[in-house]
Amino acid sequence: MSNTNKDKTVLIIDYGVGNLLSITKALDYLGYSYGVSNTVDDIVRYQSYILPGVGAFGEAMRNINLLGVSEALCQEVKIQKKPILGICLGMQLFAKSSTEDGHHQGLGLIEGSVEKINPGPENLKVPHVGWNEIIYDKKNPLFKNIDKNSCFYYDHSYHFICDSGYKIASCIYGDELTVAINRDNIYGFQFHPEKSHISGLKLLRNYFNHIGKLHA
Amino acid sequence: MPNTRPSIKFDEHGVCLPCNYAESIPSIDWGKRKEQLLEIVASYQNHNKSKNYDCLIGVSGGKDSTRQAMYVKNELGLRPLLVSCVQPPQHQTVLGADNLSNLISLGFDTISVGPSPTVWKKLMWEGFVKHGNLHKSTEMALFASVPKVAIAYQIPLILWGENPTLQLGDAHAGTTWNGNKMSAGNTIASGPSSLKYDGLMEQQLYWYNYPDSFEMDRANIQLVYLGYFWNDWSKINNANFSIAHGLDIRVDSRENMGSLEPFDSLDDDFVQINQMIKHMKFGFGKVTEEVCELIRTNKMTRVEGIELVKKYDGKCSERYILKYCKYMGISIAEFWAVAEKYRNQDIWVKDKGEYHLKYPIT
Amino acid sequence: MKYCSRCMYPENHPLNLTFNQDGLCSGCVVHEEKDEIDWGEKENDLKSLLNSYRSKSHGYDCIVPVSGARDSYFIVDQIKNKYGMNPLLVSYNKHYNTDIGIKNLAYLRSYFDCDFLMQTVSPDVVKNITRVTLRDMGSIYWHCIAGQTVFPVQCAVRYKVPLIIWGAHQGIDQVGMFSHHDNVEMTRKYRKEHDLMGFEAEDIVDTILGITEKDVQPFVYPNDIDLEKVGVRGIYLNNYHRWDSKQQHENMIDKYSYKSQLQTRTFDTYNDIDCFHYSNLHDHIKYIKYGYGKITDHVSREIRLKRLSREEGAVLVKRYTNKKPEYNKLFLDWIGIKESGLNYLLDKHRNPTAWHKGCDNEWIINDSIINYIPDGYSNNKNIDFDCGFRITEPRMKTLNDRYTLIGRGYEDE
Amino acid sequence: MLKKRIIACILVKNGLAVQSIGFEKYLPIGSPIIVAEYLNKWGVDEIVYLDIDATINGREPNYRQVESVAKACFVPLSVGGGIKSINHMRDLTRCGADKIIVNSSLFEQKNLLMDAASAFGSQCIVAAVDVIKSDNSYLIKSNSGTIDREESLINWVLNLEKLGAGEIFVNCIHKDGKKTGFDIEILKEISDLVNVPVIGCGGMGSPQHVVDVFSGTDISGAAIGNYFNFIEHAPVILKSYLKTNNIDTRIDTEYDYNDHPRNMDGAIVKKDASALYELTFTYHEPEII
Repeated sequence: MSNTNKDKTVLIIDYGVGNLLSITKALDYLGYSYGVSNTVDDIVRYQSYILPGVGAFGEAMRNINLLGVSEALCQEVKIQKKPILGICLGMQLFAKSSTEDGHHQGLGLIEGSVEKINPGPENLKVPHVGWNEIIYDKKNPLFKNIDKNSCFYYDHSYHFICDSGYKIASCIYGDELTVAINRDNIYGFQFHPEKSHISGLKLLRNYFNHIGKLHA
Repeated sequence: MPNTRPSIKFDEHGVCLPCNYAESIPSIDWGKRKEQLLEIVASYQNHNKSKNYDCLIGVSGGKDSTRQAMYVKNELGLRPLLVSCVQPPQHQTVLGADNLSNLISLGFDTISVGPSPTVWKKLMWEGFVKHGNLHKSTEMALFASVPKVAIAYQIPLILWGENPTLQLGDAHAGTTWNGNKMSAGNTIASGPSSLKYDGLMEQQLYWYNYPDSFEMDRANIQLVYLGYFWNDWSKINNANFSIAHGLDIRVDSRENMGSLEPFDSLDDDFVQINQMIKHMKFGFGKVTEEVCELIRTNKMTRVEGIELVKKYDGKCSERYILKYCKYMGISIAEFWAVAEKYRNQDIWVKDKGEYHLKYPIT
Repeated sequence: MKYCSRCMYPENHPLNLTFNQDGLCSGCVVHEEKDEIDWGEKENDLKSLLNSYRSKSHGYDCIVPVSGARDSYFIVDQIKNKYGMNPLLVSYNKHYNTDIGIKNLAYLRSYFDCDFLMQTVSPDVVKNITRVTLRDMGSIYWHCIAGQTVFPVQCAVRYKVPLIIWGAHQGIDQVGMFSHHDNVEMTRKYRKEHDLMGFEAEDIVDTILGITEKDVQPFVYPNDIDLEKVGVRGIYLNNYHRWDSKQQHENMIDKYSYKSQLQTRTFDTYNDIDCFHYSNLHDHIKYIKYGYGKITDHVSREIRLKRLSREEGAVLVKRYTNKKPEYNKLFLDWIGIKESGLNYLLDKHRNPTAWHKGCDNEWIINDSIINYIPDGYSNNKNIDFDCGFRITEPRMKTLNDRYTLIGRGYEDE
Repeated sequence: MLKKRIIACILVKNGLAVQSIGFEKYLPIGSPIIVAEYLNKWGVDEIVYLDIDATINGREPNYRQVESVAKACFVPLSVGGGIKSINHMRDLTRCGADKIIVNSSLFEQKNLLMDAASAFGSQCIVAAVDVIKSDNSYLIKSNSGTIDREESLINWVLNLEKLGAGEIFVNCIHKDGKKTGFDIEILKEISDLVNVPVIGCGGMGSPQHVVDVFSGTDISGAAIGNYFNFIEHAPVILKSYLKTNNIDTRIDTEYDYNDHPRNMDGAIVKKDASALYELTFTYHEPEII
């Protein structure tokens, strides 16, 4: 990654958890340039972020705190209003707290908490693994050209509980789960758009078009 | 040109349409016409679903199609797909194959369409027996195969060379560039069913059935006659151009060919026979047509023309007839029995065992 | 190098091989099915499949790709005469046509009496593409294979004839990629990986040699939507018929005067005689790349069909593998490349599984099946193991020794 | 609604994608990367890459190949074969594996599954078990069918769930490559037993077999190996057949075979002449994302 034009590109925050290759190759496919880093310098320099994540909440927050980047990241996002996209665990980290394996503090970017999926009376299998249809507001530009029956890929045991004002999409798995959130410049997807084939790539394209317009 | 030519029209002064057209040529603004042509070409590109070809050209590899293809590629800057309806191997001539090969080597992608040999032969026989025309079915395939391919490839624009009306006096096609009335021409309009063939199924006639106008419209097919836009389109110009680009021509006498020039219908040795039968039917043949064009373009006097017509018109070497008989599997006697049925007794008289025209041109 | 314990194939076969515990290659294992399958039952499967594609009123029942060799006569004879289908015959003009191939094709059209379509791509474009494929894959044959495998599919889409009928699936016949029971069909995936060496038409657009997207369109596979809308399927006859190319060709010689011809680098006088280079330069290139040639394919085939012993096969491999290819000059003149240039380009594609460099920078073959010929066989000049491939009387005494792009192909008596 | 998953298996032996028949006969398909590229294009829901001779040859996973395969797929990729440690798993994750499949090493290292689940989360760990039916009882084998295991199948599977497996992948050796359909009996028993998703593998020979297994059991995904190599668009044609049989799978491709007539086996047959003719006047340009 060259040092030029970094402000035009997105920074993938590498905090030692998860499969960065899935994200980078999706961005390669769509033709976006990106950086991968975990330093405060880079966080300040880049103009938008992707917070990926697969794994356990506790370990993820521990890694982020060890890297000492959470403060800088929250600063850039909250004050500078730089767009950030959290994917799967990355989205859950936006919450204030999680009950996964005990109790953990999150980044607190969005009021909410992360709790285990309730198997309910149907005795649903947990984790929620596989392709599930998505319910969203047709007018939301993020879902442009995405059919209403489109499916996205999920792989999670915990889910995000927040004010319905932040919810932009949900899916039915026993209860209605919040699977996409947005507050100002903060976006989160519980599913993996980078693993959701055509619909996922379209969604990422829409996301970049959207933030591109908002921050032009 | 005599009034026996089917669908010819003369004006109040007794001058035929092609002669009138020939006289009007000097006053045409050719630059403007070329612009018009490019506009037409451009206007069909939004219906064109091909990722590489701009248009189709029906070719045989002969003098006209060679020049046409080169004009479209080099002068218009287009990338055409050539479509060549080829005779079955037994019917095809070596010259025809070589010339198509030569044309392709000048830098063109080509689709050769070869309809079933047996059906081809059977239809040709029906045409000969029922209409005294060996090429009725052949022409159907020649003209139908190009729009068939155009529809299949979703390439709407077909560029033909000459408007048959302007060059030959056929009034159907009109006097514009627009060739969409082509199927109304007398041979093709009737379709293969007019041959009243026996024992052939519809599915064997795929390449003979000209698409109907409904289908042509749905596919947005547009036929354009390049001759309308082109000031130096003529047989002799085309021949000189093409010979200079590798065209191989007949080595045979005028007497044998029934033709003044050795560069026509190189892909088909039975054309000479057809011209001979035409001569028997209407009293004029290939040479009459050739001298007419020369006279119109002031390259020959009427007197010289008449001399040539008397000498060569309707002539055909026994060799070609033999070849045809062999192809058809008939004897020479059988051939003449059919051919003589088409001699128009109103215009021919038999004298000392030989036929003469009652009213030769003077 | 590991070799199959029955046929002559080495483990670096470009279509890949697996070996079982007995050292038998997957090609031989799958070949054994030929003697176990109830072919009558298979034929019934084929008949019911063909019946479901018959046109009721108009149009073609199927597309059959043809050339002037390679079982074309046999396939058309089966489909048209035995099963009564109405096929549209289609052919990609490979440019390197021999006289005998042009004639075989012309007579095929005449004998079998079907409608026929041929695509000829502009020689300028074909030459330019071949420059790229020589450089990038060491192949003079990419355009032929790409054209042969795509023009029928394009025709299926364009003329809305969903069924394409091919002869033998090379993956089954050579290396046992599939069982005959898999009834494997044509896929774009197989074409890309095995026919096109991983390079699709879109991949050979080249700014240095000036190949545009438009140039490569004749080689581009129809898109998935078009394939689906029409429902294009390509089936292989060798899944339904006990495939024996030699016997099939001999039937065609007897029935329809199919013409055979002696070849330089193999004893097979039937296959690929329509091309000046397939069994010459193209085969020599295969040797340069993998250390073995067509002769190994043909010997392996005949061993599996029990017409040759392994030892006899090895002698034949030795006899033909290093024969100098003929007609190279035709190709070099056609494309405008010097012999030194050709060798330079080809050396880039020598496969390290087959070749290494010696101390004088010369190429040395790592191993060859020839090294394993038992004593007493290799020197026995009296043994002639040609398997009885026949050479027919040519229609004409002299054959044209130049490429024929388009030829009449018919000879008046 | 959560969709049933159609999972494609790429079995890799000696770096080569192969067909497997009964865990003993292997036929060479070709490059796993090209297989993955097309499975992805053909809209499978998940790709399982199993290196079947890594363990028996004492090899580590082929990281470079996994990375190339991962680059070809935009659906989840699960990787198994030769994985013996958390480090192997971490390296595979870095190479683009979304989920890790463990099997043989679980018999030797009793803590491996638990450690893996806590390091990567249960959702990332798939426990696979190779089952063979013999005299009406089900036995476990490991190391690509070369070692017989003593453990009772039911206890073993319950144990896998307890130790943190996020999914259980059941491969039936006696069905492998047989084209006679899935072993519905054992797949039903296992999926009724555990509360994590179960994937059934082995025996797919026609689209109807997938209908049968989803109708007869509660498994979450059907894993298919050989069959997807046989015909063009195989997964799409399968999914459209499932749809007509009211089994809900994700269909995301621009082509779906929904308006094609089919024969008794679920294979597509020719459309009627007028439908084909109408296509003459239509045009379909694939969407560019």
